Amino acid sequence: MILLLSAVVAVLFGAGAFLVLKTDLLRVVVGMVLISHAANLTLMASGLTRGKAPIYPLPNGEVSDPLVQAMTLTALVIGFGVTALLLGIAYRVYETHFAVDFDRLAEEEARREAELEQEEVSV
Amino acid sequence: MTSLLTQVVVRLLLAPTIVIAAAVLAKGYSSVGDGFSAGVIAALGVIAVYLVLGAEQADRLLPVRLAPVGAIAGLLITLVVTFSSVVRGEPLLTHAPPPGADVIHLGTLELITAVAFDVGVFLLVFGAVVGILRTVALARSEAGS
Amino acid sequence: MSLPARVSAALAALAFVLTLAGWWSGSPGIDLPWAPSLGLRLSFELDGLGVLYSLLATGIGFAVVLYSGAYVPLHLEHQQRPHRDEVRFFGLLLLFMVSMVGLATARDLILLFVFWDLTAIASYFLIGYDRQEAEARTAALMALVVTGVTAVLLLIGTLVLYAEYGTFSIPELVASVEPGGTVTLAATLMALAGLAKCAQVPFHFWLPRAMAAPSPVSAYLHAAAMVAAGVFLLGRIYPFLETSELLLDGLVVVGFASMFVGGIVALTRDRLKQLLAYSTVSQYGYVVVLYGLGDTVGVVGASFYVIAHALAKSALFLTAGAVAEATGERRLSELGGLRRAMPALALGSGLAAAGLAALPLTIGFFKDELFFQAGVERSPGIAVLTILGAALTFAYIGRFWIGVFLGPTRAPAHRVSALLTGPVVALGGLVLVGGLLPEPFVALANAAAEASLGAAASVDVFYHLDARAENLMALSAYAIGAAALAAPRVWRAAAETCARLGERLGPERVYVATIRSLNETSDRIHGIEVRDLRTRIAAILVPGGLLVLLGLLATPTAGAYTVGSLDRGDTALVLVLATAALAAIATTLPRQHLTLLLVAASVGFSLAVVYAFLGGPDVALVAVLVETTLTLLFIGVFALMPRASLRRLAALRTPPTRRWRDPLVGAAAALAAFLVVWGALSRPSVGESVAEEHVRLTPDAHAKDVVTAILTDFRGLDTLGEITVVAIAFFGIATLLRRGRLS
Amino acid sequence: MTLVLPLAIPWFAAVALAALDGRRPAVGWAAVASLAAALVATAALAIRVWTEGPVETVTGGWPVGVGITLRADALSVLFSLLTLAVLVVCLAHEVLSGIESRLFPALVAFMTVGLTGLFLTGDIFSFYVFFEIAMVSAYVITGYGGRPRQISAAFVFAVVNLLGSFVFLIAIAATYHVTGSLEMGQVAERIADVEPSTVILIAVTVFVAFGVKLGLFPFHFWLPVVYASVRPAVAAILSGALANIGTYGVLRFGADVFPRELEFSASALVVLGVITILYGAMQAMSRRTAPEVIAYSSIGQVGYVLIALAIGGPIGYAAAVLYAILNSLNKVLLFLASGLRGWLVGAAFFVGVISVAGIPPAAGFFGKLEVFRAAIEDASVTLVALLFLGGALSVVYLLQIYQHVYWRPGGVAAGGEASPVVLRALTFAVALVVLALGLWPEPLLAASRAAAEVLVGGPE
Repeated sequence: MILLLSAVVAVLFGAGAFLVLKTDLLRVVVGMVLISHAANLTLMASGLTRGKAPIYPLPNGEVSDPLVQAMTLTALVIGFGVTALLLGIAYRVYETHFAVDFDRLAEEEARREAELEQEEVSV
Repeated sequence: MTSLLTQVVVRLLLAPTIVIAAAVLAKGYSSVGDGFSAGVIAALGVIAVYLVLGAEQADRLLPVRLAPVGAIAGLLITLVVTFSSVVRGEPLLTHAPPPGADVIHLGTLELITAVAFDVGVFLLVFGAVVGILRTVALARSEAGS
Repeated sequence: MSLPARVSAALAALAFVLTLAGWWSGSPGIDLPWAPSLGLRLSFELDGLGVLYSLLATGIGFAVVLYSGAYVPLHLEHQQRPHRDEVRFFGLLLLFMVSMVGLATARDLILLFVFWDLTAIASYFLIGYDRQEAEARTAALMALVVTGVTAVLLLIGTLVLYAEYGTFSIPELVASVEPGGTVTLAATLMALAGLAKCAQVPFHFWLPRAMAAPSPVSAYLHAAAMVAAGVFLLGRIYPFLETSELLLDGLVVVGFASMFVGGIVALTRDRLKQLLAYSTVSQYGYVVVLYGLGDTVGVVGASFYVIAHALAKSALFLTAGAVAEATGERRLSELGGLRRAMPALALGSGLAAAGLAALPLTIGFFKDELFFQAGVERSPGIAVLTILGAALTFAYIGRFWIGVFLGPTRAPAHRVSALLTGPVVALGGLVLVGGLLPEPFVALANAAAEASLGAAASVDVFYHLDARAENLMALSAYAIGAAALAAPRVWRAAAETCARLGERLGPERVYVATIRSLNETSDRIHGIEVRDLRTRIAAILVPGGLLVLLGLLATPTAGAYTVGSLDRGDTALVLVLATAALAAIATTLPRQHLTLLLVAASVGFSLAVVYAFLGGPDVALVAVLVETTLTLLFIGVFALMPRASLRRLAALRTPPTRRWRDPLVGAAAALAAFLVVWGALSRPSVGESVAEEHVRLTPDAHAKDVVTAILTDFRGLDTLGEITVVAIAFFGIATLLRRGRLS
Repeated sequence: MTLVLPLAIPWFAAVALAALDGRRPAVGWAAVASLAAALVATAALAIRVWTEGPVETVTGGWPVGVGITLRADALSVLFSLLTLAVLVVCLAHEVLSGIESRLFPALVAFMTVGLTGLFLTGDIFSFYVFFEIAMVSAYVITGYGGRPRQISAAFVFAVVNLLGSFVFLIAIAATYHVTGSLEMGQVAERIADVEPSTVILIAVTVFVAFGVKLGLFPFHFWLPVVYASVRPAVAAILSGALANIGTYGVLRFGADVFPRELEFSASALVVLGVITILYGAMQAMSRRTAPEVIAYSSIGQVGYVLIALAIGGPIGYAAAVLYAILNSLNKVLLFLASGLRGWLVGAAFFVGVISVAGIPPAAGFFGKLEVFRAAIEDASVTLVALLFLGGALSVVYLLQIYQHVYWRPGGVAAGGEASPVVLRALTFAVALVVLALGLWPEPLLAASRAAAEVLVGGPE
């Protein structure tokens, strides 16, 4: 189970990383969602005990680690907030550049720098 | 666009959604769910109305303009609960009543400050989620005009 | 004179008088705690060395301020600059003066360093006073880079001593240093800083450039401030220097090298201030040689030399400035015969030149006498070198004065303010006084040497009318110098070649080439960064992964990983996990955004099921809700963008260069994540989880669901933080999309 | 009470400000006042910590580990004080130059909550939560000017830092798994018993997360675009306040939680630090605008902190703390000055220049002094030589840009209308503070020494 959970975390992280490398900003956002899934799953998997839900009256046998659940919940919500914000920024990028791809942004950046470097550094 | 049936169903569904949300909120302390889930469930109900009826109608039908107020009020309530214990000279986030003391029950609802805390969470999440989606919707109509 | 000039003059005069008074009354100095954590003290004392340099800084400073009172308004007028710029000039000059006095009297090495750099800053602004001129900017930068960077060596030397002896206090260090590697290292570093500041070879190149400064600044800089600070430092750290013979010999070598380089180049310069600047390089070469030769004579000689040089050199620079103001000419080849138009100036600067050339009846005679004496005491070879050096001085300074004041008149001079000639005459007069009544000056030099040597020094100077070695050496120096003056054709070509060679291969070339290549390299690597890195997230993933790998390689991993157990009850969980993994892989495939979104959502929903299986119904519920809301939000944003844009975006092809790179980087990131997560999960906890406490205490929190109890009570602060994040996200989206309107 | 106030004041203020229109000067000043109140509260806390030792409380009065521990020690109060002071100045600067967005003051207040919280928390997960509060506010603040370049900068900034955050989250999960606790003290105690091979991977992960935040080479590339394209006050906030997360993080986690791993990887850190210094300097060398030079310079400056941290011990830690603090002050001064025109602005900028270059009498000198002292005590000749080289390069590039902007006829600062006097006065006041701390460094030296004592586990 340990190996399997780690492998799934790795797949989530890898797929997310792959998407984050794309030039399409919307894909990048989806990639970030996957990476946040990887982190959340790691949190859940890092529980020290596994078992039934920890709700009183306590069931017989082991209960699952409530602390990692609480942390995962918090992380989920935070992940929700930042993803929403990231989407908002991505949309603003579209609004201001009429483009949502990194390559275009990189070109603009390079052009700007080239303009600046026309000037000699004289002191 | 959307059929009359969907419009009616959406309106009808809103009430039970809110009830479910309230139940999740109230029972959070003894079973699955908490203020956050309740807030999102309630927000989803509102969003459904939005999706079906469109922003303008929904604005007319529901008091969603108040979403930001709800969000701010929710955060404020939670903050007050968190820090009020400090004024009493206890560490922050010390809930009342203290461990071991009796809890006043109002039906199944327990009157403890933790519940107030959760109500704050609920209000904030509800307000913020509705607010976010509404901002996106309004940005669209503003961009269109 | 304008108000700032008057105020500055008054302050300089006051400071001069106070220094004298302090010296006579034997003022006890100041000693206050400054930064006890580092053992730093604000500790000042007017010892001999301090008195000497303070008197120079304030006395020469006074003359320079008076002169500037007339010079600066003219200068500003030429440059069509507003009169208020005068305030800055005098302010900086005063700062310069204060930092010199501070430097001279500081008893704590850090304090000394602070003033050391302050003199550099003051001179930076003064050299760059005419900042609209490229030459001044380059010169200022060069001066600060050379002296500022080498100053760090002084700091390092100081810290090396501190590491060994645990104090920054100069008297304490002097009392406790013992000859050895540490002290030699520290002293070498400090001496390098000093040599750079007093423009010794190979750091000398900044000084002639610094002539871009207005003339009074040059006068001050050379005679009493910045450059003098360099030799002051040698005097101050002499107790450390003398622990190593080798180091002292090094000083002798550097000193002679500077003496000859400076002297030869000075012979070839046409611009007055350039000639004088190289002369300064050469003159401080004498001082460095004297410190290197050491012993009482050497050290007293060094201090005496500084006085004599300060008086003469400041007068000569002020002369150059006055000549330029009167005639508009700055070149020797364009000048001549000014003795007729400016007799007072000719007299004053004649005395100063005579002093530098060490003619009898001037203070300069004694400076050379001590120099010769120290040389003779060392070895015949050194003695010969001293004669040659003195002869060079005689020649170039003679060339200067004769060229300006004798011969036919080339450039007509108009009248200049008495303030431009007065200080020159006064300083020239002092050169003469020193030649007739050397006692007070020698007393000052003795006192200064006492501070350096840590023992009483009582060198005396008289005119000896006999054939002792010093007198003969002086005579031969005059003779060689006069011969050189009389027959310039003999040496001109050789000297020019030397100077040109220096320009071609010298350290200035190295400096300029270094700066240029630094800037070019910078442009080049910046181009790479902008083109290939700026927006590339891979630039984080790859090094991050590499670091993880490095961490893995650095530690033994045997037995660090366990597979874990699987039992029959886990089948369903395994299936859902597999679904999540497959769905995650599938997200890399679709072109259409909507498809992508749905596949991504299915990852989220499968994970929600996973959470439920792992015993977390609360988490599962929230995961489902979050996933739903996010999906709706994504759809909302997609709806905001025109179809055409989305379609174009979907049609974007990964460039072939990246077709292999992206999956590889993704795989590397996955591998790194895998290693970290598997590594951690394989380890059982070393302690009992605090979660057991949570379970136990939940009834105390009046709750039944432990997770909710943690969220609202035990770790309620996290929840408060979490909803704050959600609120900020809302406010943020409102800020971005609707300029902050919330409703 | 003293411990809670610095957190409660900005939190309530942020919520209240969210309801108001921040473009109105009165609201802006109210925000400044509330942050100033938080600063006063933090100062009170700091005095108590310095005189009586660390202050600690657990939420809900639960046992340590069950509730969240809030702890103020000499390290955390120093960083809180600095950060709050920076935020007050930057917000005042922005209020004076006219806030463009309704929610800007609220967002700055939220960022304050996040920063104060993460300095004062003694719990690694709570650290993450506060860290996110600060970062999320920062993403919005970055894009707040609304110019295209700022928006794309905000996006890159957000993506890169989120990546860092998630990596950090994974590290927290791993830490909890191997120690069973989230409370820093317990974690530090227990982690000593965990196999080094596991902990090193966790430590590396944490380091990567903070490296991204710090803009350490090779995680730096997002930083120059962001710093150089946002408004000056925003750049000052990001580099002077937010970047403290990175330095505080590596100090707290490196020296406090993972001391064994820190020692183990010291030489790797020194190498990274040196590369960072040289790379930052080489990039800064020929940049033509002041913000770009400062941005690259701030990449390089972090290298010094890293090296001092790697050297460790009381001297190394004190140097790291001191350098981090001075660096943040310098960057605030330089960024604020870079956006202004007119008389005295050049002087203020120059003070920043010499402070970064470590030239007295600016305060930065003592940072350089301490770093050199640490390196010399470490008896590493190569390191001293490299630090010397880095310092020399910084002198060149800083003066080049100073002259390029302020001296050259036709330089950016030569023309144009002068900025409002109040803005210049505020910036000049910051410059005076930098000078004053250079002339009287004792408070800073003592505070950084006390902070270092916390890290070496000195008198608690």
